[in-house]
Amino acid sequence: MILHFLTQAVFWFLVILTVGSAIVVVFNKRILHSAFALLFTLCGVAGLYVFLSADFLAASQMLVYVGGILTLIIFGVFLTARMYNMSIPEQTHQRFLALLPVLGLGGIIFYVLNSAEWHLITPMVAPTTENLGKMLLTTYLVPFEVASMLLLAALIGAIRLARPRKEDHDD
Amino acid sequence: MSETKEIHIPLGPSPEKWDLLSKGIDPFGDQMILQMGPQHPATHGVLRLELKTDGEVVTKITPYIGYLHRCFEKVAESVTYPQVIPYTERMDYLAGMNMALSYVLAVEKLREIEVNDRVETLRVLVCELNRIASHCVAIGTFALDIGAWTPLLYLFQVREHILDLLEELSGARMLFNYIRIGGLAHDIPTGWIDKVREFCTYMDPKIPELNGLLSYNKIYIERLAHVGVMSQDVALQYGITGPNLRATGFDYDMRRDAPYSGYEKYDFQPQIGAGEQGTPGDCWDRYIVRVREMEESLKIIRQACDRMPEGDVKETIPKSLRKMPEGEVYVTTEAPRGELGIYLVSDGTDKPYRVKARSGAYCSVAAVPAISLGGLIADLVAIVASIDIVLGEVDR
Amino acid sequence: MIALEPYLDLIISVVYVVGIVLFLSLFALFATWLERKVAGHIQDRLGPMETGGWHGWLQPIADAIKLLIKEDIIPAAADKKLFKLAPYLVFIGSLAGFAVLPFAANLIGSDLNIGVYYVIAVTSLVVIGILMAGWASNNKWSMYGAMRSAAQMISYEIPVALSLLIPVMMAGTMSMVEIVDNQAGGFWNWYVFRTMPFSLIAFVIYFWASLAEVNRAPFDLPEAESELVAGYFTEYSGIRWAMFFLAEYGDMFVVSAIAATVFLGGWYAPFPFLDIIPGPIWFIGKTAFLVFVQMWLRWTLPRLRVDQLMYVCWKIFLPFSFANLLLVGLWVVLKG
Amino acid sequence: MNATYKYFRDIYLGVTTVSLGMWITFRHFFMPTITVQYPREKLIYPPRARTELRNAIESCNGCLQCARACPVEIIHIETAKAQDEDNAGNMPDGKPRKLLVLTFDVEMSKCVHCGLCVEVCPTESMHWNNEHEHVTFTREELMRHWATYPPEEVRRLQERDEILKAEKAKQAAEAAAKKAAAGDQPAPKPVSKPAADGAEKPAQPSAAAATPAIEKPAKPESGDGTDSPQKENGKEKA
Repeated sequence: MILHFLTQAVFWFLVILTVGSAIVVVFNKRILHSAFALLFTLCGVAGLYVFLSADFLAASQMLVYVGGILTLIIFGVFLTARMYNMSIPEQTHQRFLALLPVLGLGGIIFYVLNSAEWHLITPMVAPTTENLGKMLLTTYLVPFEVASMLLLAALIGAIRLARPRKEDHDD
Repeated sequence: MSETKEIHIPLGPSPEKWDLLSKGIDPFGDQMILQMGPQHPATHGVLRLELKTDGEVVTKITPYIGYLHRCFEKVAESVTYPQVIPYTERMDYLAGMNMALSYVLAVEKLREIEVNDRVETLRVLVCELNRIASHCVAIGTFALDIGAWTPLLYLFQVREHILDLLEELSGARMLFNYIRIGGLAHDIPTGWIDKVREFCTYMDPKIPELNGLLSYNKIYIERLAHVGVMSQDVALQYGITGPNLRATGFDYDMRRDAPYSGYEKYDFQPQIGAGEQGTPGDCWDRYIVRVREMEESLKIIRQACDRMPEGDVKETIPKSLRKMPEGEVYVTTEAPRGELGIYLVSDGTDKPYRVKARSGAYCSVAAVPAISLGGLIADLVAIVASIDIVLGEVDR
Repeated sequence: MIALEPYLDLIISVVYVVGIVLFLSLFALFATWLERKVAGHIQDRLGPMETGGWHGWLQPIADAIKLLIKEDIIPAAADKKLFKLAPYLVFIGSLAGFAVLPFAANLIGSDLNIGVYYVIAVTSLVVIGILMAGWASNNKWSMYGAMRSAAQMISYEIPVALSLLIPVMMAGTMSMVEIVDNQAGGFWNWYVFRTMPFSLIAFVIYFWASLAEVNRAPFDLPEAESELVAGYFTEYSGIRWAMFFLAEYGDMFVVSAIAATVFLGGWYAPFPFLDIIPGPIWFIGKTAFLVFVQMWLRWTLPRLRVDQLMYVCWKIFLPFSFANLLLVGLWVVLKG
Repeated sequence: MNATYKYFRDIYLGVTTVSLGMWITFRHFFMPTITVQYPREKLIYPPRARTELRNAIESCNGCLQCARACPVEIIHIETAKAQDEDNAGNMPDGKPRKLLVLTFDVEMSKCVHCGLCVEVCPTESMHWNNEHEHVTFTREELMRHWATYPPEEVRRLQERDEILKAEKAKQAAEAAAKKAAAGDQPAPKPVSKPAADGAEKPAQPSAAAATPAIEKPAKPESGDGTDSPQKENGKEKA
């Protein structure tokens, strides 16, 4: 009973953390606070993955999104010029016009959520890594490699662009 | 030099720039103004460097000095000739003997006092001991700025040894007031020369140990080689003297080229930098020149111990310095941080009319912008440490 | 009366978490004392000797009390929310690592089957915390420290991960307990000594890269005192500063403990007949030794420069790690 | 090829030199420490150590040489001529005391420990006490008073000195007017010369103090004895 309650409590805590910090991300006027609030959103999502017994995915979420992408975003914000008094425009123009796509999108999402067939599976506490590894290197080898190549190309391209154009004297 | 033409920003952004800032325009572009000092751990006291940085790359440096200004030159005009000596030692407080020697030689030249051989030998002995002590601090704090703590403590042990010796001789550990006009304050205590010899044998293995721990450490070499290269031209333009000049490969040492206090009687070799690990005149050269100078000083100390002649150290101390001959003299000596010149004008009274000190460290500070532009902040720290300034001597 | 049975796990977890926090604090206290003693004796000094009688063993307690009652200064221009949050984030990141450290076969927070991966993942929190601290202080030196730290930790995560992959490959699992179990029976079975010299190289690379991960000398650029005053915690004081300090020593323990786990046989004794000594003692002993080596290095070596730090990471550690990984992979495959 | 060589050589040097450094520090780990546990163990100072100034007032002849040698001017001395009624006694060398040392104050907080005062002292009454722990809670405590006269006595003797001096000046003026004092002068000269020389400085403040004679008795009420030397200092500087 208590265990169930605790589980529920942790779940709702994660949900509130995720959604709450996501709201902060959207509505906060200081861009850096938004970036840091994203941290809690990502952590909350990772926690939700744990609830789905996707431990590898949760750790990857932390490693890739928190350790990589969020750091990149924060760096980006830091390096933005005119950080002194950067403010996001506060006034909202054309609220009614904006409401239309929002409602439309919300409706579509709601419809999809409602019409989808949700399978309630019992969480199985089994290692996911073995299956993941096997699938990545057998069934999904080609997409995996293509994605890797794409990222590598992007990486090299970024370095090429960022590199100063002066001649290198050594190495 | 080109950096003197740049607009000078005294304290942070100017009012116009604040205006721009308040409008959301960044007047500095990608550059940032950084105040390094006067309370920064690596500015060796109270040097203030105003940096303009692009990321970590330093694009402009303005040194500000004067935080330790104690009006030495003005005070010297209002006290009598012997009373100036304690003040001279407060210029470069790490090498008080060398500071006092320069002043005392100037007064002796003015007064035409010839000191005897024992006085000269003892003066050389204490000055070289003090030079080792001073270089110990220089190298130790240099290592500290590069991030190595331990060599500092090892070198302080050596320095402590020297200070013990000098305390026994003069009664004080830093501000000795030992060298006097026309002589010395005391003769040596019994057995002191043996203690100096003991120190020499104690010191001998310390330098190889330092070399193993620090000098040839790969990280240390990487941090210092090719960094802050001071060419001979720059050094001569800025009037750099002492180890910093010798590190550029310029073979010049007052002790050999314009001997004073009987330095011509000693056999030693001024050490010059040769760019062993990088470019001649880089930080590593400035470092190793000091290490090797310690060895040379040790040689001089040994010779001085061996030849210590008999004599009375107070024999030529004038009874009264009330009446000084009128005139002016200029005497320079080789202090651990470069040439220390004392220009003395006398109007015949018991107080100097004017005392001007020309110190090596002052010129070295001036050269910092010329040799460290375009480097990283970490390089700047290394450079400031490598030119080995004592703000007491810079500001006076 | 409700039966305690179903909640046993829960109670154990809570007790364990409390125990870990206590352990971390105690270890940090001990480590500060050890650090000063190591520094002292390396430099021919004694270190703290007064507080508490024998070799000043109460000195860390005195320091802790001092830090607790110190004024908590928040700079006027600081971003107050982030400034207050950052130390906790860093501390949590450090604490989270403890969850998978196997002190003994059954003394482990959670024997995740992705143990090694998990540790690498949670260190990201520390990066964000440090960036937050550096930004929120509104101090240029803090900012430099934070930027350096983030760049350094992200870069060095790669050699760390690649080096940790080698024992993982050899064991065929990422679970800490199973990795240790594979090393049972004498020190010649430890992964650091199997497949010589590859695993030894992996161990060395891991150890050095982990120094960079926890911002220790010779990679202590983020808090390089002579350059950046105190890096990202320049503006912190009192208990918030103590949190950073705790986190730093906690991190030191975590990285050393991982090295002890995956390379040095975890809780197993070097000789089977020494197994009568309990596992946690071996584990903590090995970890403490590695922590000692970290301190020893700190008081010996100068600091690298930023570009050299990156050079070492990308041009030395990374190629060697890759080559190592490839060769060990071949070895594992050939062995079947 | 060269770059490859350099790459591996750098790694090799890095490993070896770091190991060498580690070995050196490891050796130091087992060397005896040099720490002196200060409050319990103390270093022995060499006999010449310049520690804290002391003045053996019984052997001080009030010649003011130390005050003149001091480069920071922290020694403040006031003297009065000894008269028969004082029973001043003898100096340690057996000669009768000629000057009463009314105040002998040293501002130890300003002392630069140069030792010039000790060197010039003819009677060796200025000396170093071979103790360096002169720590106090207030700056006033660092003001060392060695003269033993109570303030009223000091004032009395000063006034008496003024009167005597005035009389003497009158006599000298008369004698000079008579132009017959050739035989009289050489005898007091060696004594009066340094006294007169030194008296120039303290004489001015005391002369100034003598005129507002009503003001002075009020002072001990406002502050204790430690105040008065500072006020006199202020006057001397002014």
